[in-house]
Amino acid sequence: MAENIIFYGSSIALAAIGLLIALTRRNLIKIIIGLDLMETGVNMFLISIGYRRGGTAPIFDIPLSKAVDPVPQALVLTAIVIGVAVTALALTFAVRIHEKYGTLDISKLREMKW
Amino acid sequence: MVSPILAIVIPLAIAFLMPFFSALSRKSVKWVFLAVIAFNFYAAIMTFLRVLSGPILVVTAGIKPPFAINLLIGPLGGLLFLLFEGVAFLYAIFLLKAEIKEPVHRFFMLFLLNVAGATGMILTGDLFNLFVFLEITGISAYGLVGFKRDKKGLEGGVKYLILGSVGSTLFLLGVALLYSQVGTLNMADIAGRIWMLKKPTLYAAFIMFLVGLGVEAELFPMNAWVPDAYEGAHDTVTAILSTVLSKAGLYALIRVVFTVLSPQKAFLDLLLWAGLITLLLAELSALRQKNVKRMIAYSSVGQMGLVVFAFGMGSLFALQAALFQAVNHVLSKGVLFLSLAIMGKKREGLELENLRGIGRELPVTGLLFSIGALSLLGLPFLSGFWSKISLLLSTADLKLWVPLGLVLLASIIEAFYYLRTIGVFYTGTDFRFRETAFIRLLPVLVLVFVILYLGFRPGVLAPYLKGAAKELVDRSGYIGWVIGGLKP
Amino acid sequence: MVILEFFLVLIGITALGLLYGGIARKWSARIQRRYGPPFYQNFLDVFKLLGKKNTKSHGVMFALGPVIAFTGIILSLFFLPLGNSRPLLSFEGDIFVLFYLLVIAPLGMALGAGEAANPNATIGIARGLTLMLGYELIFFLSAIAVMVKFNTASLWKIVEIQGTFPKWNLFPFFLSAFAGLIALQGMMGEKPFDLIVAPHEIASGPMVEYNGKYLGLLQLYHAIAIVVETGLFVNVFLGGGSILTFILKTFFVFMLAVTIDNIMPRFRIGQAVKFYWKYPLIISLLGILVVFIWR
Amino acid sequence: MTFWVIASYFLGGIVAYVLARPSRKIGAFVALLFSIYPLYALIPALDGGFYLRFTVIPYYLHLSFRLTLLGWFFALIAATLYSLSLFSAYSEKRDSFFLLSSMFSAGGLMGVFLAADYLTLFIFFEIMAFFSAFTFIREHRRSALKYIIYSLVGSYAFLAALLVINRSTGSLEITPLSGFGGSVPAVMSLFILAFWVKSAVMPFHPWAPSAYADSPHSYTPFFSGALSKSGVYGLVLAFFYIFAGFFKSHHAFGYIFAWIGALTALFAGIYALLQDDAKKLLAYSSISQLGYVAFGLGLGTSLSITGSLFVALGHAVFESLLFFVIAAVYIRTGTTMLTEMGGLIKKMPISFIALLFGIIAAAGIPPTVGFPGKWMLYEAVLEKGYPLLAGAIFAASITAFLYCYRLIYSIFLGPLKKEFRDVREAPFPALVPLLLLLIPLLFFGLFPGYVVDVTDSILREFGYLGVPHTPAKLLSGLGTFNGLAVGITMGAAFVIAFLVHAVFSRSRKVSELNNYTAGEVAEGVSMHYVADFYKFIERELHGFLKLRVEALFNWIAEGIGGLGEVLRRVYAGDIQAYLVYLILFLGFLFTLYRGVLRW
Repeated sequence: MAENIIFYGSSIALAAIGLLIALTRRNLIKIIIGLDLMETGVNMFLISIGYRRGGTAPIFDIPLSKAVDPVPQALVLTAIVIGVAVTALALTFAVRIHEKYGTLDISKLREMKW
Repeated sequence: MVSPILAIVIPLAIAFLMPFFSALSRKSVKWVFLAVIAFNFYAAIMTFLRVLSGPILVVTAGIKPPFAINLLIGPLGGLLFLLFEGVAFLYAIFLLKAEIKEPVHRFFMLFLLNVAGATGMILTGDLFNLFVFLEITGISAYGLVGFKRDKKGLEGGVKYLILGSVGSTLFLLGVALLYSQVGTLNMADIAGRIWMLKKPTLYAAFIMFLVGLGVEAELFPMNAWVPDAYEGAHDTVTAILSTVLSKAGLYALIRVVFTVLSPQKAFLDLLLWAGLITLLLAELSALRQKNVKRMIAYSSVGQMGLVVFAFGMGSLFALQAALFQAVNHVLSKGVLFLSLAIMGKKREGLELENLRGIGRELPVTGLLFSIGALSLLGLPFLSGFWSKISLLLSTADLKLWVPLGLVLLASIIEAFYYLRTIGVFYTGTDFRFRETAFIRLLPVLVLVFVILYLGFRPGVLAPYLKGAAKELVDRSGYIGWVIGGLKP
Repeated sequence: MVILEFFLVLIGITALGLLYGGIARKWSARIQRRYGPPFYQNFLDVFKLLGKKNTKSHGVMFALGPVIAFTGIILSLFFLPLGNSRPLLSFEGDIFVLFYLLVIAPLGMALGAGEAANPNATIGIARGLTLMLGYELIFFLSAIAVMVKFNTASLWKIVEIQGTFPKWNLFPFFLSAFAGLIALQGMMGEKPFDLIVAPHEIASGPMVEYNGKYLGLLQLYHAIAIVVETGLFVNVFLGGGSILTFILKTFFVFMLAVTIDNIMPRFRIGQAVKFYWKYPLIISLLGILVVFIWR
Repeated sequence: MTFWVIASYFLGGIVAYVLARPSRKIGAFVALLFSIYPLYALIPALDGGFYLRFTVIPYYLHLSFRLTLLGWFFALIAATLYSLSLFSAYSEKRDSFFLLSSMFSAGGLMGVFLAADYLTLFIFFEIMAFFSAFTFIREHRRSALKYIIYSLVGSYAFLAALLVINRSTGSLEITPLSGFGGSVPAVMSLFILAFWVKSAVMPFHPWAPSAYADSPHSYTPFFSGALSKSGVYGLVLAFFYIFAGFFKSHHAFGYIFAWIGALTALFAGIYALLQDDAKKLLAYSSISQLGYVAFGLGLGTSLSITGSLFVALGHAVFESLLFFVIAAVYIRTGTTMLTEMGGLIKKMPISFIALLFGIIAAAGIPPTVGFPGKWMLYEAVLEKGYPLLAGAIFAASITAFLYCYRLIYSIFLGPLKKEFRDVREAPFPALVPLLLLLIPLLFFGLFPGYVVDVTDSILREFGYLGVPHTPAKLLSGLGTFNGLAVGITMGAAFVIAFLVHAVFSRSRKVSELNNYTAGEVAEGVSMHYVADFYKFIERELHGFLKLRVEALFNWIAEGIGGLGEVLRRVYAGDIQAYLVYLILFLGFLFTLYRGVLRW
């Protein structure tokens, strides 16, 4: 497992960067990008869990010990699809918000508070 | 005999066929929608009845768990299943006459997705599957909140979306953490191998789950989206968010903490205090709130806090009380939001001053709203009283005197603002009687009937609550159902 | 026989009261270096008033007021032991009963006076009631010192226990007695506490509208009230004795009050109440303290 | 039977509600029928209490009822007053919802008196509080909310006590607590808070004046006369039954409570003087009377407890009589402000007579029902040798004379206002309670012994000795009081006085304005001395009057509201702020578990 630490670290870092973007940028599009990055980071993390040094693709005709863990890969495929859906919806929101508010500045969206 | 899996599959399938139905006949959409929800309700009833004799295991792809995704419906799942589908069915009836912004079929599509997702969340026995359903529920809910496409709706939707997706990402991270050590995603399987987990991983996973699911379960401080989204959303959407969605999130959290991760004292204490702080903060925020819908939204948050607090106590009795409180919350909040929706049609804006005298104008709706509110704040012989009293009894059993005092304080605050609202509803005399259509009142009437019925016979619920609470406490039993010899 | 005795007491005390009043008028006149009316003037006044043909009434309650006042004072009289020779009804009610019975008479007068729409009357009543907050409390506190010491609330027993001259309560309870005397001054409406009547300000207050036989009845009431009020003080502080000594003692207490009346100016109502809540209150509390130390 | 005593009100409430929608008369009549049944069932039930336990709720909780003598005593008072209040309500043309809520509150009250376990007590206490507030929440939201919040604070404190007791003893049945595990003073304080609030003993009284003033005029007699008795009931139960062991062994507690009661009686009396609203005046008077009750309970001798119960009964009779008169006057004049009335004696003589007897009783003058209780309290405090306490309650009773006179003078005496020239006597149904209440008012004053018979049996249940008495005469170690003797003598004296009055020449009746005011009364000049009646007292006491405990409670309430106002800024509306909370919470959790999370 220890050999994967670099993968773990980088994927978590990527997620953190994404979160940081979502926190600091005011533009809705950028926030969406940040969220995407975060998701990608977590997906990378999932992949790296299943990674084995020197492993090959998990196809049935090779011994199982040689293959990487197939489950995370399946999960990530699903997660990516979901991510796409979220991003698409978010972008729709962005478009609509731009129509209504004339801006994408998220700090302007404070009609409702307290 | 209906397989519970159909309650997920059919709404999902029909949801994507909605444009097709719409093209066929625009009017047919809402009837198709109603039919699907009615089917779900039917499935829920059948499942609930079957669960009485023993839990149901549904295996997909013909492979035995833990190697394939399975559904497992125990007493807890059966109870929530029935509750969700029942409430959704009532909402569907309510929606028959509601004004919905075009395109209507998309609204119903999202609604179906939402119901399917929430159903999936409570039925599934697989952690990643749970994530998928969480996302389905979430995405459809974001869409529903923003569906009005006015400023408030969009604002609420986008806030919900951003927090929600961060939350579910964190949840996924938690799932990944667990998987990295246990190598399985089946909840029962993980629960059986929880000893394999190193302590740091266990705690880290708990943190991720708490924060990730806390967004849906409306725990402070992840619940900030709630008032905004509730206020911005369509009335019925608010109702389903407050009743079904929040309970689904709560279910996920509780399931993960109690069954999957084993209820450590540290976790429970955290739940307890998080729930308590959520309760107090929400009630305090609601106190000076002028917008009634937002006020009820805060109250909803507070009630969720109360339920989480009760779960955090962790005793069998407390869990029963918590579940009972959750059931009552569903009933009351359904009544409140639906009757508020009816009132909203008669007046402009849901500010408190605008609703002056509405109870005289809509006497039945006003009465129903009042009963819902009174049940929530624990008037005896309404079901809310029994859940609150049993909750307090279990608090006292554990000698948690300080939390007990705080819960009572919160109850007083809650009583104040609800009674103020009711008082305003009945202020003034010169109002004409203009009651709304019966079909819109029917769902509220049914809910109030249940409240009253449970108020006089709370005992009918007791065995189910007990079974559900036992399911949560008895982890090995749950593992045994899935891994052991339970025949699918 | 008993009824006859009651009648005798009633008539006798009424006459006594009228006599006291007449003597007091004479006494006041002499202090003020006037000649003054004859000592039997009050009898003449009452007979003249009762016999008047042209009496005006303002309504039922106006007419009933003096009647109730007279009733009340007769009632109180019967519950007051006259020295330790005549218990009358004193065994049927103790000092607390008497305190409350004493209120009936002023209340009746106040009710009657209220029906006449004369603000002077009502102001007088308001003052009188306010003054009650002062003197009643003081008198009660000074009496309760005795009651606590003797462990009885029965006026008759108090009279009996203290016995005759040197064993008067006046000496051991001199603080309480002093406070009681100040209270008595207010109770009888003598200066400096004559705010209720205050002829120069509110035209004799509650009595302003009364005339003819009503005024006559009120005069009778006043006559008995003099004896009952002084008699209460005498019974509590000045020991027992025959009915004759009782009369003498009440006379001296009354003359003392009249003398003070003649040499005092009048308080404003606020001052009067405040006064009572200050020095007499402290004195009576000290009196109670003495009892507790003594025990 | 007990079940039906209670259920009759709830059933009747619903039936009356339904029937009153088409016809008010039928609704009120049906409500009356349903409210008379409990009376009918209760009166013969005097001999022998019983215990009834039936499980309405097939859950782990159940309701149980029993009829104790104490409960019977109060339940009878309450049932009577409620039936009477319906007459007045009928005249007032109250609507169906009023019937429903007032019936439910009466049922709740019955439940309180007949409950056999704490939970039942709590449940019915809540019902009573809520539904009594509902009778006026529509017209007077503020005071109703104030009332309900005070009640809830009390009843939740009671709930907490109930939970502690349940936790320690494992039973919810109302029994004396012996060998109790928890801290008795704390539990007892929590326990009595609800009843303290409900009986409006200071410092928990601020809800009462506004609630009494704003509740429907026909409901206030019941509200003040009977609902407040639930507080007295609870206090009696707490002091002499449940916590009797503690109470007997800790004299200081009783002494302090007696002082609280005495000061309540005094201060409330002073506040009552200064009110311009008749109902507020009576509200403070009611608080003052309950101060006497609390005082007697605090003293804790059999004489004082009897006195307290007697005052409670007396208060129920005369205070509700007074409120009924106000209701009757309000029906005709449309106001309860003292400054707006006057001279009504000529128009409403029956009401006047009722009010006259009412104030005589309220001032505690014998031979009315107001006196024997007070007399016993004086004797008791003297027996105990607490002269200062005696002085305090005596001062309180002087204030009673003051406000009583003001009440009757302002409404019925003085010049008649022009706008009331055509006022008639109140309608007959509104007079029914007045006339009926005069009977106990005089009867129990003349024959206090009949009440003491009952209180003696109650005291014996609690292990106290009775008070020696005959039907008319009460005896204490210190003195005697013979109600009948006072009554007969008074009658005789009245005959004498009246004869003196009657023998002499008849008087001529003139207008009340034809008086000694130096000539004509100018048009539009009021000769009614009503506003600032006791201005001098107000002037002398203004420093003291500024100290208001209500300000403290309001400050707390404002503080909680302000806290909410500040805290809800957390929901700032800014999504990035929300994200920051989430991150901070994550960070907090990681720091919380930093010890465990070391890889």
